[in-house]
Amino acid sequence: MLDKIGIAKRIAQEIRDGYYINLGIGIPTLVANYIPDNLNIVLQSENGLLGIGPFPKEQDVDADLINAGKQTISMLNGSSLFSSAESFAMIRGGHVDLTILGAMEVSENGDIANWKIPGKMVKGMGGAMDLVASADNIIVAMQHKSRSGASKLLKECTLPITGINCVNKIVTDMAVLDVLSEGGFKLLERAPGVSVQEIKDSTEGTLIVEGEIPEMKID
Amino acid sequence: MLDKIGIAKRIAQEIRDGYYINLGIGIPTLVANYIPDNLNIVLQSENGLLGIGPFPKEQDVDADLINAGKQTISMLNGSSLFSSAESFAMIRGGHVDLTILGAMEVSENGDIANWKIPGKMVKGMGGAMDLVASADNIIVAMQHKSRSGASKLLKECTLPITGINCVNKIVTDMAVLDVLSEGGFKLLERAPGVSVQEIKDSTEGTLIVEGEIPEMKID
Amino acid sequence: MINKVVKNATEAVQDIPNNATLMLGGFGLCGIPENCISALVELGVKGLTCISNNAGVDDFGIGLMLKTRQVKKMISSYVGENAEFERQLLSGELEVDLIPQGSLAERVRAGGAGIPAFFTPAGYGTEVAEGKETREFEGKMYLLESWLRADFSLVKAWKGDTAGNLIYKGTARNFNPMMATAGKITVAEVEELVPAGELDPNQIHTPGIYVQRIFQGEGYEKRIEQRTVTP
Amino acid sequence: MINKVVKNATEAVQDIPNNATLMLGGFGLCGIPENCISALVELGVKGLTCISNNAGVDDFGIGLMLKTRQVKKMISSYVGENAEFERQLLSGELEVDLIPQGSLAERVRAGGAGIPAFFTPAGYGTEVAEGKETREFEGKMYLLESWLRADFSLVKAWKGDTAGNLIYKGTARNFNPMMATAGKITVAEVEELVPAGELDPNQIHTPGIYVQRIFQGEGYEKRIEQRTVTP
Repeated sequence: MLDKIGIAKRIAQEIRDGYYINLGIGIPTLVANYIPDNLNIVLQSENGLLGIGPFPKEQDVDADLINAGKQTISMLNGSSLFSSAESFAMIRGGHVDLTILGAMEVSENGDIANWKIPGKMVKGMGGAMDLVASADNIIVAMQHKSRSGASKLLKECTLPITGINCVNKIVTDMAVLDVLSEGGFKLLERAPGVSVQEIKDSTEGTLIVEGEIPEMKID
Repeated sequence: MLDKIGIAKRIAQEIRDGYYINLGIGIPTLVANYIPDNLNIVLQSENGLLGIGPFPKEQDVDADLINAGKQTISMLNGSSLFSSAESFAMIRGGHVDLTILGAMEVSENGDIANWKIPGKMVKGMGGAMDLVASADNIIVAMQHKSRSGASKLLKECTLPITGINCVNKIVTDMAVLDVLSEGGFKLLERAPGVSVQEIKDSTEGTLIVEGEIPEMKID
Repeated sequence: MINKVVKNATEAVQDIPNNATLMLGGFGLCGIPENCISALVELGVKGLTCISNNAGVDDFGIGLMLKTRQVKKMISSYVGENAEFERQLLSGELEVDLIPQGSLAERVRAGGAGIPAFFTPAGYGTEVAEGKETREFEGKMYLLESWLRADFSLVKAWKGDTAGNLIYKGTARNFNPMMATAGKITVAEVEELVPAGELDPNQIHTPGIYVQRIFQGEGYEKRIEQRTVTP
Repeated sequence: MINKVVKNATEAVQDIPNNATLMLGGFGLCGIPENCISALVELGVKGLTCISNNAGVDDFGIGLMLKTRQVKKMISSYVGENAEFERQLLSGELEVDLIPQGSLAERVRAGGAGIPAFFTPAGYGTEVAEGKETREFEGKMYLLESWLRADFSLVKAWKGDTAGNLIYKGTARNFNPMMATAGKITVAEVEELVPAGELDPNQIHTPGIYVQRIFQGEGYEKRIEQRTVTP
């Protein structure tokens, strides 16, 4: 089983040179720490920045420079600032190469639910609906099962959905899976020490297992 | 009868303090020369400038600074530059207070034709269709009659139209007229030396004459 | 150039009536019109509809106007940082209309740009699409969203000039430029107000045509929600 | 940051195939991609569809590509400065699609921004509206216009950096920023190319994400169509 850092490290392996990437809040944000140094990538913040840098030194903190999680940040050489309309034009127009976000549920046809739990206070979808409806390449970082042990990889989402037919790949604490365009979760890799049977038992949606399933390689 | 400068001078009287104004090519451009100095107005150029200044001195000519007529220009203090999309967002969004343009024909319901003559080479509408469809306050500068003596203020336009129900006021070499929302040209003023009868004879569309029609006052 | 300078926030917002629709710039507490919000609280207008990406926190930003029960309705994308908001929403005192952030930004831009409606993929297949026209373009589904406009837009910029031109700083730009275009009256508060001619025309973010009133604000707190640093 | 620098125009446009759809920035001869146009003439690709506000003059700008019969179709708002254009149009060698200038600008922006269609009032009641869906919003009539996108966009900026960020100068900005967003491959030629980090992030007109290739152009003529001066 992977911890959050393990999930982030595994997702980092999906990143290719030259990518522009939008990272959601939570595990996705951690991915930034594990991107190989030899790759030139640019992180997009939907509140209006390309080129997110590390958290600033205490003396450099600027209230006018935050990320979409409202954290103070820095900028890298080559950064650019723009309005929210321009930012979502960029997202909607398909200019961001990879979107990594968290989810409460994903269905076997790629629907995602990550914004609302009935009965709980609604906080709003923020930019999530725009991101999932627009991106061509979406990786979801999530736990395979809820705390009560229920699968979060489902035939159909039970929670209000954020977008349909949009998730391409899922990295959980147990496995890496592709979401096939014809439907179904195709098992690609197992987390260290996790068996295919355990993954089967933890996946409510259709799981497709073909041949030997290798164990993930995480440094 | 007014000459072109007379028409421009009369239109200048329609300008109010604080107006943002788009001036078309031809007589409208001349209007800028006769705006009273005590009025603060800003001229918009649809190729991306607010705050058109006079033609530059020879040594200040900059190929990167032109107006929509492709003439070299200067900028005034407080000018701003922007893209064509922003420029027409400004126009379409109704932020320009007054649009002054030329016309080949105007109909009594406010349709305007000024972009195309069948049988002649089509040059394109440029920004004219956006301007006439968007502006709330459109003044047309034109000759009352064609060279052959035919009225250009018509019941219906004969040329392909640029926009419908959009002209508010017309200043010609013979008269100032409002275009009524219910239809018809309401005569407001006569050019010096021109009689109401001459205007009637030169107007094919419905001319509405109520009471005494004063003569224009032009300096 | 037209001089648009007013004395302060009080003068700038004094004619905002009860039940007005306002747009307020900012993302979280970054780039919010602090002075105008204070003046609105002082003015005490009620029944406001506020279009703003967020709703402030309990004791700052739009949260201050929620505390005084001046807000009837919020139109936002994310309102999760505010306990008083939650209380009023659950008690039915407050209406809320949640809109995907990109659709919110684009609807406001459309309002300023004279575009009454446009198609976007955001929210297709979700409850956001309920009751909305949908259409396929090149094999993908979209829904029709309409423009948003306001009686007054309250924006915050870094620098401004007497002609109303604005320059924002950092990510404090966010929703301010679009909102500046979509208000019948747009009020801009700036950290530094300079005479027309001192800002480079090539570097203006919001052309003065969109701004009807401008003043130099004072006492900016610029609160930080998540102070994160590298040791 | 990603380094997007190519050597020159020849390298930048070498893979543009016959029958490609291109966008070319500029208004008149102001802000046109001079180096890329020369390289296209040299390359000799044919059957091009060119989306550009104007079509150049007889011996400059897109006029050079018309002379060599490389253009199959022009999509423009105004093409009146070009005798060779007129000749080819009348002889049926050239197709032309005339679009109101604001609709052209907005359709290109929509292409870059993932908006397949939007309503605009421009052209309602005219031949431009023929065959297009119309609709009333708040008592005014609008027509539905669709996005425009291109295989390659060729834009010209004043300054650029190795990450593809662009800054334009004066009214040479015009159509360049939107076109930069609407090309599958966007090539930017700049008068001055600097290392990433030298341009102020707050003053970038076109963020680098939109630009795939960039080079420092040479020998800019910057022809003036109407040299008007105050004596």
